Amino acid sequence: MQEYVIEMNNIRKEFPGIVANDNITLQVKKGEIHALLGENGAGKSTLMNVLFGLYQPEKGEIKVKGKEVKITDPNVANRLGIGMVHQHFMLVHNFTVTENIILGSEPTKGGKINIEDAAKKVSELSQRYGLSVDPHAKIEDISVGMQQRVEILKTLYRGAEILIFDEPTAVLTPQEIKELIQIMEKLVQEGKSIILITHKLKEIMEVCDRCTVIRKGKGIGTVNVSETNPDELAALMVGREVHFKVEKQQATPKDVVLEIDQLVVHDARDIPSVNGLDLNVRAGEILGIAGVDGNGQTELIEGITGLRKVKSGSIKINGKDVTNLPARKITETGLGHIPQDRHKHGLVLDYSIGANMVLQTYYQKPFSKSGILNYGKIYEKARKLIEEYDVRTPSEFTPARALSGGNQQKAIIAREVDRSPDLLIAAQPTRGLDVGAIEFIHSKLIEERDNGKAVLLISFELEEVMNVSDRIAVIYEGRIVDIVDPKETSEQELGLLMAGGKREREGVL
Amino acid sequence: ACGSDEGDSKKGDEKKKTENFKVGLVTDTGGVDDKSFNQSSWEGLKKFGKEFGLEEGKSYRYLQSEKEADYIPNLGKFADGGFNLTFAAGFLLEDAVQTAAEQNSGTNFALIDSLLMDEDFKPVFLDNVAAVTFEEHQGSFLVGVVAAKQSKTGKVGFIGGVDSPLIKKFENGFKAGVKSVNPDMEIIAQYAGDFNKPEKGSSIASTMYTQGADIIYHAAGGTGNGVFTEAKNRKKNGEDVWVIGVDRDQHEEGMPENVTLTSMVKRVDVAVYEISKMAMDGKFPGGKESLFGIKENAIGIAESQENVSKESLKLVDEYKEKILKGEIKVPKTDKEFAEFEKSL
Amino acid sequence: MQNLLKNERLFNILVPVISAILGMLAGAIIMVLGNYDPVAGFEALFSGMFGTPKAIGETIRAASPLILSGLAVGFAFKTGLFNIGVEGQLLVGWLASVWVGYAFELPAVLHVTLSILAAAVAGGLWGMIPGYLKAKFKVHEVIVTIMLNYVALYVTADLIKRYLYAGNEKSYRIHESASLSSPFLSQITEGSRLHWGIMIALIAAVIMWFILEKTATGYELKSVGYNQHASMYAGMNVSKNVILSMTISGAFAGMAGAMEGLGTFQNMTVLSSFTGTGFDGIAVALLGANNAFGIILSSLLFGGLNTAAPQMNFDANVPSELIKIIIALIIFFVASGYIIRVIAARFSKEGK
Amino acid sequence: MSILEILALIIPAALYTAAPIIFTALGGVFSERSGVVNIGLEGLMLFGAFTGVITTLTIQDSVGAASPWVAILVAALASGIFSLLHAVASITLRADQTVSGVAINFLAAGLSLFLIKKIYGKGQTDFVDFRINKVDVPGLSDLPVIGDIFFSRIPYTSYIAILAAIVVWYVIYKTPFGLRLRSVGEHPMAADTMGINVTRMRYIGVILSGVFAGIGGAIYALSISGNFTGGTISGQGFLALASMIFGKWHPLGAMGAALFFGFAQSLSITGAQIPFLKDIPSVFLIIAPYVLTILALTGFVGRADAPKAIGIPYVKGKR
Ligand SMILES: Nc1ncnc2c1ncn2[C@@H]1O[C@H](COP(=O)(O)OP(=O)(O)OP(=O)(O)O)[C@@H](O)[C@H]1O
Ligand SMILES: Nc1ncnc2c1ncn2[C@@H]1O[C@H](COP(=O)(O)OP(=O)(O)OP(=O)(O)O)[C@@H](O)[C@H]1O
Ligand SMILES: [Mg+2]
Ligand SMILES: [Mg+2]
Repeated sequence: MQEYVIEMNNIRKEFPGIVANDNITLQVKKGEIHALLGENGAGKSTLMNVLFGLYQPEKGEIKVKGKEVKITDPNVANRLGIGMVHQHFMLVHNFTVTENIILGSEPTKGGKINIEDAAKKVSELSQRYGLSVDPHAKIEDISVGMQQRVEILKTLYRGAEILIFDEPTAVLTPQEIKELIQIMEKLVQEGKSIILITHKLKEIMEVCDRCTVIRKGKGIGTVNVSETNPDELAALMVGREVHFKVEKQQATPKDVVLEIDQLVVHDARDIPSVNGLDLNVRAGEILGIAGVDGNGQTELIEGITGLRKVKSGSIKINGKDVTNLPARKITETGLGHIPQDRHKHGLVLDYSIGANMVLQTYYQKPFSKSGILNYGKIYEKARKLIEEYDVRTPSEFTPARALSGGNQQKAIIAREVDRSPDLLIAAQPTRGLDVGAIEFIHSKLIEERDNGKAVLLISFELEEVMNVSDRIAVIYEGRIVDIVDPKETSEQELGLLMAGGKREREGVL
Repeated sequence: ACGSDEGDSKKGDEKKKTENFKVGLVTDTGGVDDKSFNQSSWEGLKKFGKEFGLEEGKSYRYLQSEKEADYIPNLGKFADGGFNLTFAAGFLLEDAVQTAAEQNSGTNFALIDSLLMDEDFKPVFLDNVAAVTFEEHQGSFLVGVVAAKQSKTGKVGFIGGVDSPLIKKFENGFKAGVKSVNPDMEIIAQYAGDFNKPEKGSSIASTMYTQGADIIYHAAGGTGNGVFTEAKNRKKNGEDVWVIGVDRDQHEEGMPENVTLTSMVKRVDVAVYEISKMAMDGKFPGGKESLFGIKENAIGIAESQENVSKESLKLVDEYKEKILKGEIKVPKTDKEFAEFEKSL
Repeated sequence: MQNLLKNERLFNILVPVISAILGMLAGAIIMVLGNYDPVAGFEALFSGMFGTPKAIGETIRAASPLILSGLAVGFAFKTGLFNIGVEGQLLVGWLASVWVGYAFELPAVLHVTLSILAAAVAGGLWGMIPGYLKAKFKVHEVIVTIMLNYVALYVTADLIKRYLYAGNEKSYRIHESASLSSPFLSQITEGSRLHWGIMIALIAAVIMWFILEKTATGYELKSVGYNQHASMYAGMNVSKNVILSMTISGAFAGMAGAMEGLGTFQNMTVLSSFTGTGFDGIAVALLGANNAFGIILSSLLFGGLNTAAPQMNFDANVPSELIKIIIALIIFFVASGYIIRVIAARFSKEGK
Repeated sequence: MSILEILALIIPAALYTAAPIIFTALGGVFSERSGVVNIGLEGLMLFGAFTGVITTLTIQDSVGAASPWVAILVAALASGIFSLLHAVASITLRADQTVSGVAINFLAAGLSLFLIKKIYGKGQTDFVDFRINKVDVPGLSDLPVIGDIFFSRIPYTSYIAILAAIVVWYVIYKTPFGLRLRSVGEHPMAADTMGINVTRMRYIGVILSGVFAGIGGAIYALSISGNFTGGTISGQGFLALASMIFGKWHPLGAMGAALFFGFAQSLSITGAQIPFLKDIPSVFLIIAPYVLTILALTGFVGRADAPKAIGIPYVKGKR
């Protein structure tokens, strides 16, 4: 008789200098959705990579359906019916959906890949689980949500019975999250078991049966979700109490800092993505932009910050027209920008964390005098910011690459906020971070507001927008369709507006 | 002209002279098996060394240059090593010889294929340098005669390595020879711009053959290998085409299809041998130009003559006579050729 | 962490040194296998490298253009670009220096300076072309620089033929006032061709280090090399920096040409094949870890090996190609030496 | 000369000179598609030329006219083995791939001449007795117009090269092996999670590059130069590298680029004898292939996207 489909007993996995998993035990029942919860760097991904055969544990045993197994590589995991949807997608960007799915177990006919056959099979699978995808589309052309479906289909195609989802919702829009949850429920109904890693306690409460918590590489325990609440989970995870509701005073908005008038910005394919947008942000307020991904948020930010040419309309900061000025001119006018993609835009990963701290100011005094850098001053500044913003790093000389995502984000925030810009744009500032880090970042944004700065927050997480903003502008198809007061609006209503306003739609998370 | 044959020394003191005599050769980047003047120089040196019982590697030897910057140090190595005479193979070593000769005034050098030049490109002479040059235009004239005589299409080609005064001597001598026999002959000339691009040689040859030239004279070193390749390919396919080789008897290169009509030979070995002997006899021709031509048996047509017709050979002998007598002055430069052609 | 940094620095030095030694050892083994006398071979090799004052002088002389071409490669590398076009830039620099050295008559210091500048400008412009094409048209710099090498080879040859031809496949000589050669240096090294170019190479190395490590421009150049997107975000002009980097790299390469034109040869030959110095620069930069000081040391090593090759051939009859093999093996060892570094880094991490 | 006559000169010459470049560029495609930069094509090609010639010289007395063909196979094998050095260094030892490629070039140049001197006691080999000849393709060469242009005086190796490009295209784009090879070059970790042995695929990619470059080098030596010297391979490998990039890492693109090079080069040679091109200074014709390539890249070919993971050693579990 088998109670557990998966048993990982006393797993220990070390990396040079760090014990990522220290005697962790995880037991998953058949047909359940089992949450794995822990701070950034707690060791969740590592544990799952061990289960999937990417890493070999130093100690411990793994049992699948009661039988002890050695999972030496992903092929073995596949054969045992274990599939994994990775935190960072494992998709080849210039392959088609089908090619990505069949990779490694391609059906052939006379030595040639039988792509039609494979595509048909993919279609069937996707219909069966409600994962609609175009089998012939290229990965680089489809949305993130769609890409995730491909990841799921990859595991199903190989007949996975146990599915691991590593932070699947961090990159999804509310709609997509909802759909994903439906998919997961369907999978469980089909008799599959799911391990779900997420930082969003709400999701755990909504879909999971049980939850295993790990902290700093150690197993803390497993709880029945029905017998717990978010506060308890958070406390278990962090080891202290966590405040969810952001403490903040009533805003006292002053002069208009950012003034956008009839803005039109085209996207990479030269299609108007921001299309006649008007918006004002005042000093001393946080304006949140809510919207489904792909409604022009990226282009709006790039337009304001000078990273993309504006087709028409105007942008003023503190009354000064900055439309189509070079990025540096705009920054100097008083703009701070926490970019959406911290690895792509936010940091030079091969520079030390110290050098990254002056990415916007290296050419100014006192860091640079007649073109000569003063590294003494630069590292002095860096040390101060590291200290002040609690950036966990071995030293200011450590390459930014070596820091965890949360600490990288803190460094960016330190750099941008420290310049004391009149306008701070924060795009998805907490994506993929744990609750502790989120708490810190939110409090920083509010502090800036209280210092009389204008803050523009763009986030796909409704909860974040609702919690932090003083006003919420809803963006839809490149325009601001409504501006609402978070205190007088429900997530339900907001979701409706985000989906195009009038049309009847069920509320979102 | 110099380079006489009077070096027949008496057996008696030969032993003494040879005991301490050391002679070296610095090649250019080609090395002593380049099937060209480096090889020929080394053959001359070997002949000399063997004949007088010198020890190879000690009393006579060569040093190959890997790059331009090696020339001076290499010449210096021989001077430092107590060599009495060092040959420098090729005009590329001119500057180097000048410098080395100035630095080592106690030893002798011989520069092949060029005079020493000053800044304004006027010849200069140093007492410890012999300048060894050849009358390639004369030999080229002779193979031109053969080409004119044996061409069936009335069209012949010339392929040069790089467009330089030296190679121009080959071109103009050849053209003069052809035109002397038959002023109506058409001659196509092209330079490959490189001595080491066989594929270019092959393409140029292909173009010339296709245009109706049936004999091509090449003075293009390794690029010439491509000319042979092309000719062999064509001959295999039944076309009646020929190549005239250069510097050495290139009969071998034309095999097995046998496409070498004849070759213009330039006996650098003869010159090296002669100069070495003169130096050993204390008659080193320093401070002047030693010119080697038909008269010195250092220029001529190859010994393999199976493909050359009797009539051609006869004609060649006639012209040789005329050149020796000074009745024909073979042109070296484009200007001289233009005048020569007018005089025909 | 302090320890780690120290170890890192130690390894940066240790790996090339160990590699050089291993390379020599391998060379000895090959000599034995090839039936040559390794003792005689190495005796000749070392004496050819630094056995006599003259050998030392020649080694330093050969190192001068290598330093500059190594700097050119290293500078581009550090800013995320691969300049295979050093050879071509060197050729145009060589020609420009000779041209100015021949065509003008000026007081010595001025003339030398101007001739070197001409080389730097010519090489810089030649390097700017691939930089511009990369910045504006996103054309891969590797392929453009390969193509431009050939263009430089044929065009410089043609220009010499057309405007500077002194006969015997070479250009006119430069005036004494433009020459870097030095009777004094030659004398103290007992007749080597050592010239003042080494000073210029050393100054250039300092300049490279200074630009990259000490200036805001260097910060930008490296940043663009590492991450164009972040650089754009930080308000840097990515196109300008790519062009600038290739231009500076080309200028170093051009000065390498001046070493030959004003120093070693005092003229330029009509070349029909590459000098190889530009490609050697890649090896030099790699062995020197793209670091200005490292490049100087590796240039001395490679310069020495190259000048000593004929000596080894002369004294011990070992084919001089052995030097190429040794250099190749050293590069392999350096490259693979990173694994040693990784292992050691792990050890020290555990220890902390 | 009429246009047709000119074409009958240029096209066969282009096909003739392109064959070695095509093979070598195809080798480059294999290696770089698997994610390993291969600057070492020049050296691999050189090694192929070297083994091709010495094999022919060794066996020609007993094997006869077939010896160059046998030699090409031997060269393929030898260069394939030689390329293992690059594979071990850059895949297993995680060496910088560019560095390792440069080392390959140095090593091939030094080793081959060293061995030639050791074996033959001189710096270059004799000419081979049996070459790969230019032929008139039976039947086809008699066709009107195209017979002279496409089927006359061209060695079979040129047709084999074109055929090889098509086969390679099929293998890379239509077979499981190709899909896996490309996936390893684009996103090795994704491939790893799908159970593909990244290291093995990359070894295969690099070894195939050695095999193809070896064939290319041997074809060059046995159809064009006829012997082996220090200067036999001087830049052809880099031209192949350029062809591969020009052809956007696509087998057919690489083939097209190599043919383009061949075409431009033979145009520059033939141009000196074409009436209206005759008056152009020869240097312009000589640099034409290179300048045209740059212009082509700038103008209409557009940006080339290298395989994403190229140049990055794959380390399990590293992000
Ligand atoms: N490949 C690796 N090499 C070295 N150390 C690693 C590696 N991967 C993870 N670690 C270490 O293991 C610890 C656990 O990392 P892991 O990725 O499992 O965290 P996580 O719980 O998934 O965090 P997150 O919520 O941010 O995804 C980290 O602190 C990190 O230091
Ligand atoms: N390959 C690796 N080698 C060494 N350390 C690593 C490696 N990969 C990750 N780490 C370490 O793991 C820790 C956490 O990494 P991880 O990427 O999981 O952070 P994160 O907070 O989850 O970031 P993200 O939000 O981007 O997922 C960091 O301290 C990082 O230094
Ligand atoms: Mg993470
Ligand atoms: Mg994780």
